[in-house]
Amino acid sequence: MKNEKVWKIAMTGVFAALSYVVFTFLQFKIWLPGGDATSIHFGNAVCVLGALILGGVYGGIGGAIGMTIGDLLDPVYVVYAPKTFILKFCIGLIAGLIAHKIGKINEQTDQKQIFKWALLAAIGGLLFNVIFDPLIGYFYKLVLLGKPAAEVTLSWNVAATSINAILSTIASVVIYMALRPALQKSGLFSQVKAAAK
Amino acid sequence: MSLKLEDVTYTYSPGTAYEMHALEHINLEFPNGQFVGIIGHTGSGKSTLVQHLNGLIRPTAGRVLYNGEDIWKEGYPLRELRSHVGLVFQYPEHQLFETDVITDVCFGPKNQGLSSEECRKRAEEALDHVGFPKEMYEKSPFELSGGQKRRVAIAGVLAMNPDFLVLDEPTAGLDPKGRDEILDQLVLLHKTRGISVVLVSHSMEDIAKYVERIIVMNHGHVAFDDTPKKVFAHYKELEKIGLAAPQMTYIMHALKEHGMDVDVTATTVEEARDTILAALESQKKNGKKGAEVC
Amino acid sequence: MLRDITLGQYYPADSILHRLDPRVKFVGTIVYVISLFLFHNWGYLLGTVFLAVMIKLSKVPFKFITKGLKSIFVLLAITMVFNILFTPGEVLVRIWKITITREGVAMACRMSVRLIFLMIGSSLMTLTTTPNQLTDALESLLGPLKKIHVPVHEISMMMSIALRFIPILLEETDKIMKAQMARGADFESGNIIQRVKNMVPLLVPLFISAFRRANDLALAMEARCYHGGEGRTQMKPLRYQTRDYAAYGVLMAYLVCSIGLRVCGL
Amino acid sequence: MGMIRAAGLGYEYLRYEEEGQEPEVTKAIEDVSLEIQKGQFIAVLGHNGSGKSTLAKHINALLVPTEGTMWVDDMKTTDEEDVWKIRQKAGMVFQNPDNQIIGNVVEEDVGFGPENLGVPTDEIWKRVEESLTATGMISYRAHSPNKLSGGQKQRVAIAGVMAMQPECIVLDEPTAMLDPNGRKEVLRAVRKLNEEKGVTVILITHYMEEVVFADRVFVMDNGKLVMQGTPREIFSEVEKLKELRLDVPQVTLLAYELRKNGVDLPEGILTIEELVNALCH
Ligand SMILES: Nc1ncnc2c1ncn2[C@@H]1O[C@H](COP(=O)(O)OP(=O)(O)OP(=O)(O)O)[C@@H](O)[C@H]1O
Ligand SMILES: Nc1ncnc2c1ncn2[C@@H]1O[C@H](COP(=O)(O)OP(=O)(O)OP(=O)(O)O)[C@@H](O)[C@H]1O
Ligand SMILES: [Mg+2]
Ligand SMILES: [Mg+2]
Repeated sequence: MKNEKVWKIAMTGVFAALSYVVFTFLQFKIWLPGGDATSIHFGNAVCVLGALILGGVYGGIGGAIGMTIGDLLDPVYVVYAPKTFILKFCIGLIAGLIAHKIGKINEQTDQKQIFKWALLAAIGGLLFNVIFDPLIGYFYKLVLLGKPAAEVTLSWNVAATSINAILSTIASVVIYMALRPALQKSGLFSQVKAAAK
Repeated sequence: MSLKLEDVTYTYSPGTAYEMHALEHINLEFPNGQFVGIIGHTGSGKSTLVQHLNGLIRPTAGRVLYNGEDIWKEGYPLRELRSHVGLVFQYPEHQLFETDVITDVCFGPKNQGLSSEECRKRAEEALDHVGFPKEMYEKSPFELSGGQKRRVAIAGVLAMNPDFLVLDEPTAGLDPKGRDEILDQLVLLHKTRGISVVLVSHSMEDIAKYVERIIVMNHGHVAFDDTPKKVFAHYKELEKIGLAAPQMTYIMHALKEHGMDVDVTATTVEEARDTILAALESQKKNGKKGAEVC
Repeated sequence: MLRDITLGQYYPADSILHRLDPRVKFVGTIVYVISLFLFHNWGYLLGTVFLAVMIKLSKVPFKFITKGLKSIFVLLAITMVFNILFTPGEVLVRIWKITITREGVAMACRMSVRLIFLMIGSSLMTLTTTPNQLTDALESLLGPLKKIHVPVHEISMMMSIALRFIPILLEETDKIMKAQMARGADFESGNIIQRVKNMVPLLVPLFISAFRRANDLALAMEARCYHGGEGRTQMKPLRYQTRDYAAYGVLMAYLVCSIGLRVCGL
Repeated sequence: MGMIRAAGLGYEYLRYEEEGQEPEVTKAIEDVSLEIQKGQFIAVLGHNGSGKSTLAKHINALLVPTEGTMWVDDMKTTDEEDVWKIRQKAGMVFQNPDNQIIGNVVEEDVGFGPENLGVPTDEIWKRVEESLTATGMISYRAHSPNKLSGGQKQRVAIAGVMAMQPECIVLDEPTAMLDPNGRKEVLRAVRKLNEEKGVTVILITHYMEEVVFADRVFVMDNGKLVMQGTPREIFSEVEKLKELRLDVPQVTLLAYELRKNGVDLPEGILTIEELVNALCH
C-alpha cells in the first residue's frame, strides 16, 4: 500500500459503518428502566475491538463515529452526540494504548500473551466507561431532567453500564481471539497492523 | 418426499413506504430426485423463493409443506428441516469463519448434535464429494483460492447430509473450468447420492446443459415451469422478461430460417452438433448441396 | 427493509427549511437549545411560537415530528414523577409520607416541556437535513479546528464513507446470519455468554468482509486520485444565499429576545 | 509507440504472517512484456489467480513492479512525481460495484475524481453531466447508489472514471457480479466509450462472449502472458484454451466440434452469423 493515509481513512470509515451495524443489529433487548443507554448492546465492545485491530486512534475514531451517527440519526439522542463521540473515542484510545503501546499485541505470537493483553485492554477501556459514562450522563441529566431524576437514573445507569462492561469485555476478547487468526490468514493482518503503529 | 409451496406470497417491509411484493401466489412442487433450475431477471424473487424452502423466511401468506407437513405450524423442528434442505447462498465463501477447513465444514453437523467423530466423517465425505484435496484439510479457509473456498462452503452444507440441495448462483466469479468442475460435481452427487438439486443460475447455457426442469420467475410470479426444451421454445417471451435462450437455440433458429433441416429444440453444443451433422447428412443423401438449400 | 433503508428520518419535501443551508439549521438548533435553558416562564411562549412557525414552514406532517416522542415517554414519566416528589418547597398536598410541592409541579412541567421542545427542535433538523448535508455542515463549521490539527476533513470523509456503507453492511449481516442459520446456527437461545459465543460465526465473516471492502475502497479512492483534503475542489461547496443570511438574522433576533426575557426575569 | 508498455514486468506479494518469520512470497506476475496502442480495445483472459488483477493494478500505479518497467504514455510508474498524472490518464473500474462508489448520491460520486484533481466547480458539473450522459445514467443523477441495480452501479463507477477524462480505462471483471442484462448494459457503455470517444479499454473478464469484440486478447496463465492475438486467432486454439482452464464462446465450440466431425468450416468462427453463413454457403 503506497498511500497509508487513504487506506486509513477508508478502513476507519468502513469500520465506523461496521460499528453502527453491530450496535443496531446486535442488541439484546434487555431494557432496564430509564430508557436510554441501558439496553445491552455491543457498541462499546466494538470500540475495544477497533482499538485492538486498528490501534487506539483509528479504532477509537471508527467506533466513535459509528456510535455518533447512531445518535445523530435519532432525535432522542442528538444532544448526546458530543458526549458519545468523546467517550467512545477515549475507550478506544485507552484500550489501544494498553494493547499496542504497552502490550505490543501485534508482535506477540503466544496465544496466552495475546489473550492477556486483549483482556487487559478491554478491561482498561471499559473501566473508563463505567466511571465516565454515568458521570457525564449525570451532568447531562442534571441539566435536562432536573436533579431528582438525574440522581435516580444515575444508579440505574451505573448498574447497566457495569453489566454492559462485563459483557463487552467478554464479547470483545472472545471475538478478537477468533478474528485474529482469520485476519492473519486472509492477508489482512499485515495491513491493519500498519494502522495500529 | 417432497417440498411444496402452496399459494406463497412474500412481502418485504409490509405496511411501509418501501413495501415490496417479492413473491405473489406461488404454487410449486419439488419432488424428490429432480434436478431443477430456476432462472429469472434480477429482482424477480429467486433468492426470496429459495429462502422459503428451508424456512429462513416465513411466507406472508400461504404454506410451505415438507413431506406434507406445514413447516410453520407450532412446534415444527425448523432446525431439523434445515438439515434436510441444504441452502448454499450466493458467494458462500463469505460465511467461512473457522480456523481450518475441516472444522468449518464440521460446523453444520456439529449443530445437528452429532459426535465429533461422526462430524469429522461427514465432513471428510462432503469435502471428498466436492473434490477438495485431503492435504489441505488443515489449511485456513482464508488462505484458499476463490474456487477452493467455494467448494469448502458447499461442502459445509453437504456435510449436513441434506436430501435437497439448493444453490443460489454457485458459480458466480469463477473461471470457466472452475464453473464446469462445480456443476459436474453436482451432477455426480445427484446421480450417486440421489440428492435433489435446485440450481439458481443466470447462465442459460449451464441451465440447458444440466437441469431436467426449469422454473422461470418474472416479477414474483412463475412464468414457465417445464422441461428445458419446452421452456426455451418460448425464447421470444423469455427475451421480453429480460432473459434469453442459450446461444444454441439462436443458432438452430437461424439455420432453420436458412432452410437447414435442424431440430430447433437443441440447446447444448452436443445436441446442436448432432442435429447439424444429421441435417448435413440428409442433405447429402438427397443429392443437394448445402448452398442450394440456403 | 434493509436494501431500501433511508438512514435517519429525513422527510423529503420542498420547504424553506429544507432549502436552508445545513449550517444554518445546525446553528439554529443549537440556538434553540440554548434558548430553552434561558427561559423561565413567559419565555416558553416565545419558544412555542418559534417552534410552531418552524414546524409550519417545514411542511413535515406533525405526526412525523411527534413519532420520536414515544421513545422518550419513559424518560418523561420519570422526570415528572421525581421532580414532583422530590423538589422541596411550599407544600400543596400531603398524602401519608408523600408531599407534592408547588415548586415541584412547576419544575416538572418546565422540565417536561423543555424535553419535549428539545426533541421536536432537533427532530426538525434531522427531518429536513440529510445525513450527508449534516456531515458537510459539520466539516464546514468545525473547519477552524484544523488550525489546532484536528483532522476535520478526514473525519468528515470517514463519516460519509460510514453512511455509504451502513446499508451495505446491514444487508451483509442479514445474509451471513441466514447463511449460518441454514447451517444450523442458532442466534436466538442460550444465556448471554452462550449468545456471545454464537455470534462468532456471524461476526468473523462480517469483519473480514468489511475489511476486504475497505481495502477495495481504498484502492478505488486512490485510483481516483484521492490524496486527502489539500488541493481538493468541491462540487457542491456550501455557499450562503440571501435566505441563509435572513435566517441568521431571525435567529439572532430570537436569541436576543430570549436573553432579554431572561434578563427581565420573566 | 504504444500508450502502455511493459517490459519484463514482475511482481511479488509478500505476506508476513508472524513477526520475524520469513515472509511468504507469491509471484503474481512474471516477465510480462506487452504493448497497447491508443484507442485499442483489449481483453485479458486467465484463470482465477493467474495475475490479471495484479497486472491491471500496475497500469495505474496502484502497484509498482518489483521487476521490469511499466510505462504509461512514456511515464514510468515508478516515478513518484508522475503518479497522479498516470492515475488521471488510466482510470480503473473494479469488480465489486459496491466497494468503489464513494459518494452517497450518484452525481456526487461521479464528481469525486474531478474534485480530487482540483477541477473548478463549474467544470466539475459539466464533466459530471457529460459522463453520466455517456453511460446512460443521467436520469439517476440524484439517486442514492444503494437503490441501483448492479449494472447501474457499475455504469456509475465507469462514469466516475470518465469524469477524470482518462485516455485509458482498465476494467477488472466489471461484469463478474452482474446478471446478463447488467452485463449487457456495462459492455454497451464500455464499447461506446471506446468507439465514440476513442478511449483505450482494457477489459478483464471470465466471459468469453465479451471478448469477441476486442481488437486484441491477452491470455494469462500462472503470472505469465502465454498467448496474445486477435480473438479469432486466440479462439481457434480450443484445446490450448481448455488446458489453460478457459473456454471459447459456444458458437466457436460448436464450429470446432463440427470440424472435428469432418464438416468443412473455417477456423475461429466467433458469431452466429459467421457460423450460419459458413454452413449455408
Ligand atoms: N432484504 C430485503 N429488503 C427489501 N427488499 C428486498 C430484500 N431482499 C430482496 N428484496 C426485493 O425483493 C425482490 C426480489 O428479490 P430477490 O433477491 O429474491 O431477487 P433475485 O431474483 O434473487 O435477484 P438476483 O438475480 O439479483 O439475485 C427485489 O425487488 C428486491 O429488491
Ligand atoms: N494482496 C495479496 N497478497 C498476497 N497474495 C496475493 C494478493 N493479491 C493476490 N495475490 C496472489 O497473487 C496471485 C495473482 O492474483 P490476481 O488477483 O492478480 O489474480 P486474478 O487473475 O485477478 O484472479 P481472479 O480471476 O480470481 O480475479 C494469486 O496467486 C493470488 O493468490
Ligand atoms: Mg438472488
Ligand atoms: Mg482478479
